[in-house]
Amino acid sequence: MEASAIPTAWLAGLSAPGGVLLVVPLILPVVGLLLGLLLGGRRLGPFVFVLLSAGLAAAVVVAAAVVTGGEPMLYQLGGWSPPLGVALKADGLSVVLLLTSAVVTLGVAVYAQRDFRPPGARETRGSLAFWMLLLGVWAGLNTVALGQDLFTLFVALELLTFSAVPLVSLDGRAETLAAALRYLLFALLGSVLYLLGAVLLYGAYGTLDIGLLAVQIAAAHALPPSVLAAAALMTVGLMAKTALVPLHLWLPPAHAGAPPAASAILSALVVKGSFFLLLRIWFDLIPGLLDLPAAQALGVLGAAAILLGNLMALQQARLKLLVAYSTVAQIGYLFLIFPLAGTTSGPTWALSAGTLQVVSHALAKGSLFLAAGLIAKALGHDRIRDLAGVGRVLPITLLASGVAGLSLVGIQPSGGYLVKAALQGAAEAGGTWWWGLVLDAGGLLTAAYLLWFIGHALSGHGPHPATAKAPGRAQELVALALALGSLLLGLLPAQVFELISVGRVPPPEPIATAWAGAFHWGSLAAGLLPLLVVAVLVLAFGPWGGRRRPGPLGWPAVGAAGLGSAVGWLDARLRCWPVAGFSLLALVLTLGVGFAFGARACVT
Amino acid sequence: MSGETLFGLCGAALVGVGLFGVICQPGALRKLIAFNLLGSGVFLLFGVIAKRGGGALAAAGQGADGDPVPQALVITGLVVAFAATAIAIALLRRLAGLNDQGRSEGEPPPASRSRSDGGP
Amino acid sequence: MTSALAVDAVLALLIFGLALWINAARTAYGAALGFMAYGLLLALVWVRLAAVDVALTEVALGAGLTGFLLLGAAARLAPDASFDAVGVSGKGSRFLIALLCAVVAVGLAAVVLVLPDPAPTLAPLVHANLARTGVGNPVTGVLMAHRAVDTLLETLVLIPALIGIWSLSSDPDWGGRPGSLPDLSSNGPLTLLAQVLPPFGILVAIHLVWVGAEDPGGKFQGAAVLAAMWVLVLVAGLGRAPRVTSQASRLLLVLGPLVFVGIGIAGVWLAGAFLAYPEEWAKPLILAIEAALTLSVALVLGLLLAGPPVADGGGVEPRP
Amino acid sequence: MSLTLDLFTVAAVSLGAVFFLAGTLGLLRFPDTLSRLHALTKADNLGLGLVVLGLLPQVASPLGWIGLIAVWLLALLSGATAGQLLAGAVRPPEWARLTAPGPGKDTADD
Repeated sequence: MEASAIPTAWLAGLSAPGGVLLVVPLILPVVGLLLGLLLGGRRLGPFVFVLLSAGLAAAVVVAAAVVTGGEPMLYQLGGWSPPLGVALKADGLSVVLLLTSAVVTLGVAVYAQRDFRPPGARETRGSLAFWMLLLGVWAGLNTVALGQDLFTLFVALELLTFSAVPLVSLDGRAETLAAALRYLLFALLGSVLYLLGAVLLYGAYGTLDIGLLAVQIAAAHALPPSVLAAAALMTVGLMAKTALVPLHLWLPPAHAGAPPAASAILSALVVKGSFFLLLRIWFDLIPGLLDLPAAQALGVLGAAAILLGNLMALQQARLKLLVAYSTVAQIGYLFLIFPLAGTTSGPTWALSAGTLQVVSHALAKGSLFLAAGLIAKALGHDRIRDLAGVGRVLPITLLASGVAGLSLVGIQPSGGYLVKAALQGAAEAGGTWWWGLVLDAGGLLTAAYLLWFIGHALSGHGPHPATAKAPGRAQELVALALALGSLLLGLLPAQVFELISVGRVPPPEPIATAWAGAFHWGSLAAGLLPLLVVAVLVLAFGPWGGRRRPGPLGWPAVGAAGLGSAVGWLDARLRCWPVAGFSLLALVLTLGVGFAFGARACVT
Repeated sequence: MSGETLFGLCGAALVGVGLFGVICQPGALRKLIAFNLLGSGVFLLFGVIAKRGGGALAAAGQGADGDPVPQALVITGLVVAFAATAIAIALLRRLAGLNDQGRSEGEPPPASRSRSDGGP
Repeated sequence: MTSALAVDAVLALLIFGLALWINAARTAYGAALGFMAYGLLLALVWVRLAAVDVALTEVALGAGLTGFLLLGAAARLAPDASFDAVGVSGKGSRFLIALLCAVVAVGLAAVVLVLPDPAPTLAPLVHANLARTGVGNPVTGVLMAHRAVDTLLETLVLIPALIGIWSLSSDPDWGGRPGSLPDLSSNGPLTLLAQVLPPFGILVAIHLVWVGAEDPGGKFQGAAVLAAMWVLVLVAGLGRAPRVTSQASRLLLVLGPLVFVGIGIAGVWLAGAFLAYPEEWAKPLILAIEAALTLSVALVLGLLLAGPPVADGGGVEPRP
Repeated sequence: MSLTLDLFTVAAVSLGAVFFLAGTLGLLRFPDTLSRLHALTKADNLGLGLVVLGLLPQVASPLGWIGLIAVWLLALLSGATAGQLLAGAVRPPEWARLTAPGPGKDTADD
C-alpha cells in the first residue's frame, strides 16, 4: 500500500475542496482560444493538437483524483461560496464527459491536420475558422461538464452553439448555410426556454447553484408549480437542442452538410452537451421527476426516435444523411433511461447505462462520420448505390466503419452491447417488456442499413473507381482507432463502471458485478445469428436505399415500400418549421400538465 | 397588484408573442426579431424577480433597490443575445447574397428554397 | 402611489401593443424600426424596475446595435428572402399555434403571480460581501468578482461568434476588410456628425466605465458606446475596418480576455483561488480588467457589426 | 422661492408637452415625408428644449445641468442629421437640378 499512498496523498492535496485541479480543463481551451487567434491559421493545427493532449492528460488526472478520492471534487471560483459565487464540481458523470470529449476531439484534431492545414505560407479561411471553432466547442463541453451553476451552464451552452453553427456552414454552400441558420434559430429557441426555466427556479429559491437548489427542492414535500413549470421548460428546451424526435428538424441537413471532421464533432459531442444538462436536471436537481408518469413520455419519444431514425436511415440515398439519421436514432436510446430509472434497479443503474451510451455512441459515430468523409473525398460523391469497389480502394476506412457499425448495432464486446444488456435487464426487472422490444427492433434496423451500406461498398460489380484519391494514412487510422475504442469498451475492467456512481447513491446491485459476466463468447454467436438473418430479410424485401422497384418477393415488398413512403412523409412533415414549433409548444404543455398531475398524485 | 407584478405579466405576454412570432413568422429575419422579443420577455421576468427581491434591503436604506445578481445576469444575457443576432444576421445576408448571385447568373435558385425544405 | 401604478400600466400596455404591432407589421423594415422603439421603451421599464445598469445595456445593445443590425439586414434583403419559403399559410394552423402560445403565456403569468412576492434574494449577501471586492456598485461587484467566471465566459463567447461571422466569406476574400457596412461617405451631414459626435462619445464611454465602479455604468455599456462611435466613423467613410488578418486588431481583440485570465490565474497564488483578487488590490485590478475589456469588447462588437470580409475592392459582391 | 421654481417647471414642461403633441399631430396629419420631417424635427426639438429647461431647477448639482443640456444638444445634432439623411433619400431627382421648382411630387411614395 506504501507505493500507492504517495500519489493518492498528492491527488488528495489537489482534489481537496481548494484543489485547483478542476480549473485546468477550463483554462486550457480558454487560453487556447485567445493565443490561437494570435497564432493564426498556419501554426494553429499543431498548437491545438498539443493543447488537446494536455487537456486529455488533465482529464485523466481529474478522473484519477475523483476515483481515488471516492467523492466528487468541488472548487469555489474566486473563493466565493455558492449561492453568491459559482462552484465547479467533478463527479463521476462530469469526468466521463471530460474524458470522452478530450479523446474524440483529439482524434478529430489528428484527422483534421491534413484537411485544414493551409497549403501556402498564408493563413486561409478554413484553417483559422475550423481550429478556433473546435477550441470553442471543447471549451463549451468542459464548462458543461464541470459547471454547477445553471446560468454558467447557459453561457456554456451558448458557447457550444455559437461554435457549432459556423462549423455546419464551413464550406459556404447555400444548402449548408440554410441548414446552419435553421440549426441556430432552433437551438436559440431551446436555450431561451432553458433560461426561462432557470429564471423561474431563481424566482422560487433565490439561487442558481444545482447543489443548493436540490437540497431545497428535496426539502419541499410537494414540488411547487414554479419548479414544475421550470422543469417542463428546461426539459423541452434541452430536448430541442439534443434533436430528439419530433424536434429533430435541424439535425440531418446540418450534420450531413458539415465537413467530415466537423460533422464528427457535431454528432459525437455537441449533441451530447445539452443531453448532459438534461441528466443533471433529472438526476441531480429534481430527482423526484423520475417517479412521475411524465418520465414515460420521454421514453416514448426515445422509442419513436429509434424507430423513425432507423427507418429513415434505411431510405437515404446519400451516406452522410444515412449516418445523420442514425444519430437521430441513437439519441433515442439515450432517452430510454428515463422510464427505466424508476424501476427497481434504481436511477444510478440507468444513469450508468445512459452515460455508457454517450461514450460508446460518441466513439462509434465519430469514427463513422470520419470514414464517410474519407469515402466521399476519395470518390467525389457519397451516393450509396455507386459505392461499388470502395472496399478495394479504402480497406482500412471500410474496416473502421464496419467495426463502428458493430458497436452501433450492439454486438459483443462493444459498449453498445453493454448498454442494451443493461437496459434489457432494467426493463425485465421493472416488468416493462415493451422497452426491450424497441431495443431489439432498433438493433435489427441498425444492422439492416449498415449491411446495406457495407454490402454496396464491398460489391465488386460496377465501375472501378479509377480516380480515387488515396486519403492520408493517419486519417484512416484515427477512424479505426475510434471504432476499436467503441468496440472494446466492454472489455474494460468492471471497476471503471463504478466511476459513474461516484457522488451518487450506489445501485442495489453494484454495476461492476452485474456487467462483469455480461460478455462471454458463447452467447456471441447466439446474439449474432438472428440479427444477420432478419437484417438480410429486411434488405431483400424493402426498396430501401432509393431502389425504384420493390424487392422481387411480391406483397411483402409492396408493404415495405408503403411503410417506407409513409415514414418518409411523416418525417418530412415533422421536419418543417411550423410543425416542429407546434410540437415544441405541445411538448411544453403536455410535460407541464403531466408533471402537475403526477406531483399532485404522489402527494395525496 | 404592484408595478412589478404588472411588468411580470407583461413579460409573460411578451414570451407568448415572441414564441408565436418565432414559429409563425415567414422569413428568418422576422423570426429573429420575434426571438429578440422572446429574449427580452425572459429578461423582463428576471428583472421583476430582482425588483421583488430588493425591496427589503432598500427599505432598510442599506443597498440599492433590487437584487444585483439577476441584474448582472441579464446584462450578460443581453450581450449573448446580441452575439446570437449578429451571427444569424450574417448567415442570413450571406444566404441572400448567394441566392441573388444564383438568380442573377440565370441558374434556377437552389431547389431547397422554392419548395418546403424537407428534402436533403 | 396610484400615479406610479398608472405610469407602469401605460408602459406595460404600450410595450405589449408594440410587440404585437412588430409581429403584425407588413414589412421586415417596419418590424425592425418598431423593434428599435421597443428597445427604448423597454429601457424605461428597466429604469422603473430600479435596474439602471440593465437599462443602459438595453438601450446601447438591445435597441442600438441590434436595431442597427436588423435595419441593415431588412434594407438589404428582398421582402420574401427567407430560408424556408413555407410560412404558416393555413389560417387554422396559425390560430392553433397562437392558442398554444397564449396558453403558455397564461401559464407563465400564473406562475409569476404564484412566485413569492418578497422574492428570496441574494441582495443582503451581495451587500455584505461588497466591501471585500473594493467596488461600490453591487452589479459591477457581482459581474467582476462574485460571478467573474460568467463575465469571462461571456467575453469569450464573442470570439467564436466573430470567427463564425468571418468564416462566412469566400476563400479568395480572406485577408480583405469587413464589407457589410453601408458606405455613406458621400453624405455631407453624416460626415459632419461623424466628426463632431465621436469625441463626445469616447468621453461618455470612458465616463461610463470609470463611474461603473461606484454607480450604474460599466464596461459593456461603455464598449457598446465606443463600438457605435467607431461604426459611425466607418459608415461615414472617415476610417476603414482593419483587415481580417491584421495582427494588431487581433492583439487588441484578445488583450482584454487575456488580462482577465492572467489576473485570474495569478489569483490562485495571490488570493488563494482562480479569479480571486487580493483584498487590498481588488479595486485597481478590477478597473484594469474593465479598461482592457472595454477596448476588446468594443472592437469585437464593432467587428460583429462590420460582418464578414469582402475582396479588397470594398463594394465588390462576394464571389461564391 | 422653490414654489416659483416648481411653478416654472410645471409650466415649461407642460408647454414642452404641447409641442410634442403638435409634432406628433404633424407626423400623423401631414401628406408627405418632407413635411412630416419638418414637423418632427422642429416641434420635438423645441419640446425637448422646453422640458429640459423646465427640469433644470429640479436638478441640484451643476453636473446634472450639464448632463441635461448635453442630452438636448445630442438630440438636436442627431435629429438634424437624421432629417438630412431621410430628406436626401426621399428628395425627388428633379429637385437636384433646381430647374423645376415645386413641392415634392412623390406624395405616394412612403
